Amino acid sequence: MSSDHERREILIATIADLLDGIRHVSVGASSPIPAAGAMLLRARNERDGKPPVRISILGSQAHNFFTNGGIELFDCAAQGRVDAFFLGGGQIDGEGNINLVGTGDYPRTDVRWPGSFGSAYLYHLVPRVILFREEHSPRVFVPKVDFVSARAITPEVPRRGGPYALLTNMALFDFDRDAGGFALRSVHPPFTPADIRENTGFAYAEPDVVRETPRPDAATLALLRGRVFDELAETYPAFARTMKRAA
Amino acid sequence: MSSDHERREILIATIADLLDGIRHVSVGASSPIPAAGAMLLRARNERDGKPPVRISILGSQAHNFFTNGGIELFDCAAQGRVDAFFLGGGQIDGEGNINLVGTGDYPRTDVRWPGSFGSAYLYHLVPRVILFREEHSPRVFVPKVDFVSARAITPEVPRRGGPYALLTNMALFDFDRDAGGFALRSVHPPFTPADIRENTGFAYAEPDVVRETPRPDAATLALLRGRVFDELAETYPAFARTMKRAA
Amino acid sequence: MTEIVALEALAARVAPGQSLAVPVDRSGVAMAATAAIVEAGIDNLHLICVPISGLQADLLIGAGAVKTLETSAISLGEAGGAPRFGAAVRAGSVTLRDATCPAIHAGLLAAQHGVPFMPIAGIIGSDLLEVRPDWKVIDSPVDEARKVVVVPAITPDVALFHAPEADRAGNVRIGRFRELATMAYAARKTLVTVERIVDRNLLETEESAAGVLPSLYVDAIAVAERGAWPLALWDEYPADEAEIARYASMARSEDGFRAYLSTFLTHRKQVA
Amino acid sequence: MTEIVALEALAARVAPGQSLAVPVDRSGVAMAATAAIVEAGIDNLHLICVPISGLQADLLIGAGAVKTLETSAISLGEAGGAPRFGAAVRAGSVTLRDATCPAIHAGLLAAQHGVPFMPIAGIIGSDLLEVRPDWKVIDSPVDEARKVVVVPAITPDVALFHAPEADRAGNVRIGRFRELATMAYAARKTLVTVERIVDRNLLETEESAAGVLPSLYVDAIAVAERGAWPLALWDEYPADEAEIARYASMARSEDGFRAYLSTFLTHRKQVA
Repeated sequence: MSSDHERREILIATIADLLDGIRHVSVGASSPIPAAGAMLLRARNERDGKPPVRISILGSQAHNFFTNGGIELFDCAAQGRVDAFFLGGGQIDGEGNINLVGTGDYPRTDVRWPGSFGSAYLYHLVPRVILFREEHSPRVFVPKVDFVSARAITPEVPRRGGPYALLTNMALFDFDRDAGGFALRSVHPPFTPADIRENTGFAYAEPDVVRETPRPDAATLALLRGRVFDELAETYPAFARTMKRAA
Repeated sequence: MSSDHERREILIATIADLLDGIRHVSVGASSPIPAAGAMLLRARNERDGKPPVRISILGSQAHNFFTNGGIELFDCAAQGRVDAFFLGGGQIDGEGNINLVGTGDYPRTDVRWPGSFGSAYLYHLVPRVILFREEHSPRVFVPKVDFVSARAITPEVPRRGGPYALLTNMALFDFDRDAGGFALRSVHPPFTPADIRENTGFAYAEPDVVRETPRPDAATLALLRGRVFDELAETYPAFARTMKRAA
Repeated sequence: MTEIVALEALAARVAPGQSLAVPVDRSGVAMAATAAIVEAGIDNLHLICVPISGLQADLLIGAGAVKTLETSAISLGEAGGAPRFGAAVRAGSVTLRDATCPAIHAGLLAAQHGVPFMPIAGIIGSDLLEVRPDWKVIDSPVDEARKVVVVPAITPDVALFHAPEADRAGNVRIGRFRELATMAYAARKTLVTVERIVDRNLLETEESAAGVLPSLYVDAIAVAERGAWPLALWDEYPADEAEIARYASMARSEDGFRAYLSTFLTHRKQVA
Repeated sequence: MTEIVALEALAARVAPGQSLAVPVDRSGVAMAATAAIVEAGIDNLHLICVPISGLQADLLIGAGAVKTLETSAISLGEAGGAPRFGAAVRAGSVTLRDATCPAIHAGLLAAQHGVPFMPIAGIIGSDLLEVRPDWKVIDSPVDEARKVVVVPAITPDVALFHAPEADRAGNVRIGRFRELATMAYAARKTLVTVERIVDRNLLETEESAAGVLPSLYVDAIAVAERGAWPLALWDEYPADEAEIARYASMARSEDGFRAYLSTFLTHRKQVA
């Protein structure tokens, strides 16, 4: 990968592909790359005459069509009206569990992260939860998280939600809900499957031939560098400016 | 009682007295006499420098300070923010139970009334529920209601709400929550305790000497016939006009 | 996304046998759409009154469109009892699900929050618990042992109401009548009639947005001028008390009701 | 009725040891009142973040005012982790009640509706259930057997937030930030700071009323211009990102925090 902005463009385009087919995606605060991915899908659908895409961005006044306060996103997800959401994790394990609380023994954790936010809830209710964590290291991708903020698989209760894919700076994984684990789908250039193995602390399925994550095509790049970054600038001015300048 | 409007003035003044000390009274729709009683208390408190009284009238836009839809009155009552409310009843029995559903066997009742409205809930939660039913007859005041829309006494659960008094065209009763029944407090002139006994289908306590319900004094009448009926006209124009004309 | 359709097309989105949630008279009742529903012969409805109803329910009952009636009360208010409701109860032609106002709100809230039930204060001791076996009394699972009533979620197939205005994106102004939002959150489908479609974006300012149901929850909108008539529409027009009284009087008999209904349907068609 | 008081008098209505509910940064945080609370030495607070917090919580924690912290997260957003929160966790000086956002909303809703608990979707499988023994998993009492989490009611002693304006009667404009209303419904006492008091009645029109918390729920109001600073106040001013970054940097050490706090308290006094 020749530069930071190219890497980001691949991530954004990959997110747009992962979201294909959804009607409503909600994006957490401070998430410019997921937001850009969602906006790219919306722009592409509009261009191609496909069904419209709704995007809600938490904490944004411009991209907020909620009128019932902080609970509305959660209610909306429980009603089945949110098709996709993004979650990160200080730790993510091979079973798809995420830890947003800290490492070591609770409550006096060695490292304390902000907290679980809505993860314990939304993971059950949003069909396509995209795990997005740029840092790809054994520190993040661990065999077993120290604290389960949100569990991926709970056979004891019916649920429509859960992890759909894991996207990092190095690779894209699918999550297989039946197998209860990740499968490597593609590796972003210039990384190799060996790089992924080396930097992933949990076991995952790996196909015989691992594809390269496709770079966005020219039409997608034009859309991204034009309309999408302009729209993004409303909510993430600094990020959009940097991306436009680099392009 | 020399006239219909004098009878109503006694009822209104009696309601104002029953409400004395409350901070917030809620009045159901189509209840001009309870509304007038609440407005009289508010005007009197203002005149006397006593604590202010809030009045909410269901279905009124002018006397509505709720902004959270139809549930707010009920939530408000559950929070302990409604001190008084009025309920009627197609039947009311000696234990203070009320029936707003119908007579005979449910569901194919012989006579069907509108339904229980919020009674089953509010009776538990509003400390001073004033039972107000103008018709005083054995048909209304029965030994045992055919359907309990709302029960007055439920030792199996803690509750702050319940009946406080019963006001009719003929008399005023107190409700004794420990004894679980009514006690005659006063009789509106020209009725006698014997009239009450004859027209009440349930047993109640009767003191040796039954007082006459006091007529409103001159100052109260002045307040009522002036400011209160003017305020009332906003919500109940026809009723207020009739009362003003008769005064 | 919200579709803007003709009134008849909106009514056609209600299927026979579905559950239909409608608001209390003062909150914005879609009377024109009700006429269109009757006209289309949609029947076997499970009518859910949020939390009570009047003319609309009585009309649907009289027209034979209602199989099940879930409500805390049916009354014509100042105009007295609801005659077709009374007749249907006597005839046993409608299955009753008697309720109490906050229990209907609680059931809708359960659906809004995506949970199977909602606890509710009060009610204990009421015979409603006898006639509503779907309501349960449980021991509170938290704090000291204490009996609490729980009611199951109410998820209407369709929510239907009338409002002053919607914008082109399908956002609907509901003002303080937040039970309309609750109905829409809870329902599988929401149909709204409005006095007019406006060009401005109702979500534009924080002040205007506060009283808006977002288009996310609105499946279809139809314009129906004076669409709540003869009932009131807040901020727009008062109830036509004379007309409601006329209904109350005529609907006392089956024949009188038929005559009223026929005129009512004709009137609506002339307006449209 | 709502009293209009000075900022210090408002802060004095919070007693040591009480539970204090505060909103998320974007909803209107009463930072000026927070300074007054620290100044007054009010401590041992049970801070309830609705549903998360940032600078306000970190400042109160750093000042030693917080005994128990109930929150779904503490973060300074773009400015990074909350340093005094981190230090307090390491030192074990604050009792943690980790939550997840909708569970805090659900607890407040239980208090709003006057019920001891509220069911909530999801959560099952989360270790939060291990560290929150007050949350229970029950079998749904309605429909088919199914595990459901229930959370107890949250009834804060005090709810505290900052809003653009209130009228003389004590009605407060909250726009779409309805969690502020939920906090007030649930709390025993509600204290609000505002940018200004306006002469008009905020309940006057259906449109303006929709975004208003009625004075019934508001115990006291104090004027505090730029009262959310350095946080944003919707419709009024953006966050002072440079100031928040300065805090994030200084608060990394105990000494740096003390220096920041001292300047912050002095600044607030100069504004007042």
